[in-house]
Amino acid sequence: MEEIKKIAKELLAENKVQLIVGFEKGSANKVRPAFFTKPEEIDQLIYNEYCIHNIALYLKKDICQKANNLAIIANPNVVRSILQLASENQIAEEKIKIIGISFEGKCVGLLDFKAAEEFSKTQPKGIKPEDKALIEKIQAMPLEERFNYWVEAFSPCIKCYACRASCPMCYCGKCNVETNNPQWIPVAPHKYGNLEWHMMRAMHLAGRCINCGECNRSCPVNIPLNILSYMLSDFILDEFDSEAGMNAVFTPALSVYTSVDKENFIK
Amino acid sequence: MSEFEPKIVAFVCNWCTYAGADLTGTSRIKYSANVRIVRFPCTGRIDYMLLTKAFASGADGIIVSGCHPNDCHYTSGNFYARRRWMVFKKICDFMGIDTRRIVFSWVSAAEGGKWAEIVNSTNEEIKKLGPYESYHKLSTQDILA
Amino acid sequence: MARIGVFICHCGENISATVDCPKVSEVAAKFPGVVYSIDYKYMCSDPGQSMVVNAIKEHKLTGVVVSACSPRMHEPTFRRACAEAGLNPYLCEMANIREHCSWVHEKGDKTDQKAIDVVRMMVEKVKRNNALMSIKVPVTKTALVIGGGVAGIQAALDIANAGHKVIMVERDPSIGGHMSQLSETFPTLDCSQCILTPRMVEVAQNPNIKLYTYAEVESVEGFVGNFTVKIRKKAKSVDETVCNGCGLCTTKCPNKKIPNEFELGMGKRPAIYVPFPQAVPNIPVIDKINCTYYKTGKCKICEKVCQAKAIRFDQEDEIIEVAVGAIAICTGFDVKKTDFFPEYGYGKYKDIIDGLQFERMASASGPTSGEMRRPSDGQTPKKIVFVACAGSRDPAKGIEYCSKICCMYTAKHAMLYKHKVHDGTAYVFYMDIRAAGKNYDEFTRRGIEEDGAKYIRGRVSKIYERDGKLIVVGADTLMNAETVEIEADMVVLATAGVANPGAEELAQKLHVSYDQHKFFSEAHPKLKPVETNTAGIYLAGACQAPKDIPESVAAASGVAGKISCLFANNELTREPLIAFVDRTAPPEYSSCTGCFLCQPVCPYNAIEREDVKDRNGNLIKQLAYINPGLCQGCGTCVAVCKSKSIDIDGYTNSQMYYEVDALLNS
Amino acid sequence: MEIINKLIDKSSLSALIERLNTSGKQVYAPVTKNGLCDFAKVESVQEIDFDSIATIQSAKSLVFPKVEKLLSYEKTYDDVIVKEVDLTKIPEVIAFAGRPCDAAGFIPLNAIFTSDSVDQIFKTRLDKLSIISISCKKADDFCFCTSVNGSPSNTSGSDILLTEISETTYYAEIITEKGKAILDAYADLFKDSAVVDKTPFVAKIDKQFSTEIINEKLKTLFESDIWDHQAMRCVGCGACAFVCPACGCFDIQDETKGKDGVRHRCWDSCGFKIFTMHTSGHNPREKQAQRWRQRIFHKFSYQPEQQQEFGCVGCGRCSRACPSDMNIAEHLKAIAVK
Repeated sequence: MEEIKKIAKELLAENKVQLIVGFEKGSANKVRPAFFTKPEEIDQLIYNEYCIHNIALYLKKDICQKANNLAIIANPNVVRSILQLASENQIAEEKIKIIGISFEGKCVGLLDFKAAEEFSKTQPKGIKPEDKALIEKIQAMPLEERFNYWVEAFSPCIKCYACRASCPMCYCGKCNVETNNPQWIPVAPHKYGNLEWHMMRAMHLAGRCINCGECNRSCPVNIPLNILSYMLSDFILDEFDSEAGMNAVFTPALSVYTSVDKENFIK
Repeated sequence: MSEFEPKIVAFVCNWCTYAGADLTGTSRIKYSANVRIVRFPCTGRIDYMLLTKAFASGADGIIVSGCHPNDCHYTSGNFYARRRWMVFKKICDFMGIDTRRIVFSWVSAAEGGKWAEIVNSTNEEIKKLGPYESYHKLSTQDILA
Repeated sequence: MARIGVFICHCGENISATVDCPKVSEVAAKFPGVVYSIDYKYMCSDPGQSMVVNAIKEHKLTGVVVSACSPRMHEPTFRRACAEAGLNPYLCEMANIREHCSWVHEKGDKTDQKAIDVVRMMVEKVKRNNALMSIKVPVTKTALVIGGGVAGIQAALDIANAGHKVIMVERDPSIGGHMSQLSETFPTLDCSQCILTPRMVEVAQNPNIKLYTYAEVESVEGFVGNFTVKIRKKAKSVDETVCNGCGLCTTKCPNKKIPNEFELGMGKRPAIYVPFPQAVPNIPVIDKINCTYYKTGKCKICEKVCQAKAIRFDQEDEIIEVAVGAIAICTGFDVKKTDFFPEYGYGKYKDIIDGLQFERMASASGPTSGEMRRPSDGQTPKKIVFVACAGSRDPAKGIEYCSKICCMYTAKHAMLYKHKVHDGTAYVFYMDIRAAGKNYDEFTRRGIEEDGAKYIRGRVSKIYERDGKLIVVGADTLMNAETVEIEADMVVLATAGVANPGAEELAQKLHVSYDQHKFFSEAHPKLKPVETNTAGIYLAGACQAPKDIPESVAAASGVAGKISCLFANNELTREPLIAFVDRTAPPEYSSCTGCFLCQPVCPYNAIEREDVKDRNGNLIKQLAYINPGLCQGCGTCVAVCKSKSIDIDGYTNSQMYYEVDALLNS
Repeated sequence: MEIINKLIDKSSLSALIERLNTSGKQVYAPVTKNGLCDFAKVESVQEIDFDSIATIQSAKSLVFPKVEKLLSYEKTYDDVIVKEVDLTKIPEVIAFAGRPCDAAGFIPLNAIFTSDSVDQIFKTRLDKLSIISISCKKADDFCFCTSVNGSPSNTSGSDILLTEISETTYYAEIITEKGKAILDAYADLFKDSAVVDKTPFVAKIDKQFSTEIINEKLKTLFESDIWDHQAMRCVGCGACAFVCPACGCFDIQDETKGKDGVRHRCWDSCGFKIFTMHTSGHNPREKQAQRWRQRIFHKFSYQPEQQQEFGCVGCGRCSRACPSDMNIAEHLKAIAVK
């Protein structure tokens, strides 16, 4: 904690960055993302086990886009997001300083992309046992039951798009659901519109999701959205040996192929 | 009541399967009339969202077909498509969408006979499965009275 | 509002015997947007086409659906008819009710219904067709030939003789390539240099060919018909315009102990040198790394002796920019060196040489003046072993492919040896004899039957030295895999042909694809063997895969033919069915996010990065830009684009969506 | 109408719910499922969660559902046949056991839908809705009703307000004619009562600012940098608007299946970038800060000016739902002292 503050303060004091993205105390017992531009503000900076928001999200928002250089307090999820964003041409290494923090909360200092890659590989994966259990439970259901499970699971969805808004990988200026000629995805939050929306989103994150679980955390109606991506990430790792968020130069699984990809399902 | 006649949509590439289906015609090989063919330049162009759209539009079964590996007119479109289908099939399975109703195949411009077989076997399979009511119902319940 | 005309063809009875055409026409007339619908016996006939033309004019049609045979058959016909009537040809679609309907289904309601559905789907599609203009691209009628081996020479001469300009770039100081190193050539045993050097001279003298030797391609930009190429002309330290090729400098150079690359290390050369006597151009270059002056600042003997005053120690590399319309890649191949093989001593035995070295040894102009003398002591080898497939067809350690030329040249080597050392014995270890080619099998048979080469079918497991002899241990698989041990004086390994070092780098500069062995990839293995996936860039010779001389020359002439066809037009006309990225007003400029995940999926490298800048030149956004000169219209990028920022004319998202949507309406 | 004071035993609620159901009315009440408390259709009192401070979503979906059919149509060869929604099919609904802030929320919502032209579908739904609320015994850090003219036992908006005054008894205020109709129908379940001071029985919520001050401050703050500052961490989702009882913005979507089509009304949010996006690509509210400013101005300046209602009831749902902890009360307080 003190180390993080020290690094952050120095970066601002020595004018190495204009902005630091981190956390501060929030309302009630919450923490919240916060932005620091002066060394004296760093006293407000906190980092604890509740700081799970994937603040890499803000790298694509106005505040960070305006800054010429910035630093970010980065747990492994944030680091992986940054690497993935970099691989998708969304963030330049020279603009960003990464203050790395392990899942246990240990500060590992400033990371360049190379060090971030190493760090990312040493850190455990985000999938929680209960998520795995839920995936297996769903996979064990008969077809019709699985379908009904998801239709029901999505039925509280109000299409507030908090899942999209808080996902660092959902940086499209114009989301597919906003494309209206043709209107691929029904906008209405009825059962069909919800199913198509969440399926489309899972497909768009396939091979790119770094499994931070932010979609699930942000969802005001607690839909287990994260397991869609988790399941696909697992599959893609198994089938294609491809994993997002590990390298700053990376082509996601669906933009490459190998001549030996499985085709036992093709007649 | 008359026998259930499935509605099958085939998404095919222009260079192999569409030409293969042309050959089926010139060879006068008969197959089920339940299939409707949609022509694309390449399997690489086929958007997975069109597949769910087809189900929503009343299809009971879908055939997606293109050039065999290494035969792609554009060299690699079918390879990207193959991966996309794998992932799409996985997510469909997981979400309870009936992937028995989606048949992927490679049919070359020389395989007129194979095209007829693919259509006929798909037709038989879908007849056994019956109409895809759960998806049709889901996709129309908020639109049709 | 759409005003669509539907034209149902009976195709004589081909369609009407099975499909109730009048009924289809009647139903189609009631589709929303259809203002005219008619059926007719032969739509493709003159009167049929006139019906289309007249209906377009009379009913002010905005789109046409011809429901007849396959569009692969008559789409051009009806598009022309539309154009004749003043309707954009791309506002015409065909509904296939013959090959996909009447010919494959029984007569009945189901078949009629299918025909109706297919027409409806195409009506919905054509409503959303865009009027398109075919794409015209100007053509610069100059070709760039990269590599001056036999393939490059052939391609350059053929293109030049067709009346087009050619720029040839060769990395070495002379053109000629590997063929100039060869002694004799199979299956005729004529002298390689005798047939090659006249062609080299022809290149130098052809007024249409501009030759840059000791030069490399630095960068390539642009697209078919319009490439801009930067060439790095390496400093020769000799003024080519002044040098008369007298060669005095090369004889006076005090530093003569440099291993000669042309002789594959078996001979020596001075620091200022021409690679071989028949070099084209006959201009020496100074090897800066070994030159005494460049190393110590003292010497300059060459400068003193040069009467033409051609030595330029201060010469620097020069970058030349040229505009070309087509590029032929003829960069050739390399062979694996003997130090690749641990079981054969990692190159530590001097008397184990590779095939190319043997060529030099057998060459009259070579280091031994064509006499068989082994490198270690200059003795004539009395027993010689040739090992075929040294590295080739060896997925475990070497290379899985067959290097193709080794069977033939090994037979040739055995014969050449026997012609020169009459009392010697030549053994050949081989896996299979692959001699498929005109007069090839006859040639190898001659080697065995007339010249007495001893062929042993089996592989060599080990070679080691004992008492000044090379012990070759192998198995004879035709003799129950008995172990064979031969005490040889010299061993020649037919090492695998591999891609040229630098091939990968060149491929990246040219944006052409290459295989896992770094050989350049052809656009289609059967139907486009000399094209690459990048329009306007072609392949000839062994840069594509190991090839012999006739194959390389044939491919080179093929390339020249392709390029001449391209240059026969002042501009290229292309189907406008290509992909494009959307554009909107600032501040978005486009819905494209610049993630460039579309870039790797494009088989044609048609997707470029476009910088959107403000008035002060600051970068606002990076967008994908699809080069219309390169896009071939596969549409893979369209399906990959998450924000639906890419669309493709002819198969737009809207067209395909509503075509599928129309399914339900029956 | 003058408020009628009654008592009702807790034990009678069961009968009330059952009898409301049998009379053909649909009863919606807070129900906790999978750890999530929201309004759901109930048939017995056991299903109801009386303990939650507030449901995740407000009760507004009872009159303004997240998606609703406005009309349907059929395309013919050269015409479109429009079919209006049958208003007589809209059911009678009871919103039961919601909070006073839920009830209060219908007032600004009603203003949006009926102040100039009257939205018949909305009006019919609201007319057929009766609201039986329960005063709040507890509040959390996000509640701020007292700062926006409400209170934990506020009667406005409710037809009947229940306040728990003992282990066994609710004090029932019958506020409107609709409330009286319920009382009359189930008079046997109610007992007479004197006026009861509710204060000791409800939560204490400190007043942090006043709507008047906010309204006054906003007059000078349009160009202020406070919006940039406050909206910095806003992620731009619509969670706040969608859980808000007073947010009434909607999007119109036509959906078709072949020749049949339907016009849907779905919730929309001024927090979305696309909300004001023009076809040209120009966006008058380009930055998230401008969208956040719009949200506050609409609720505390435009709506009071045009419809004489503040668009906020202090339920705190937006703050609870926000993925980045945008706390509206905290931000309003900052505006009040600016």
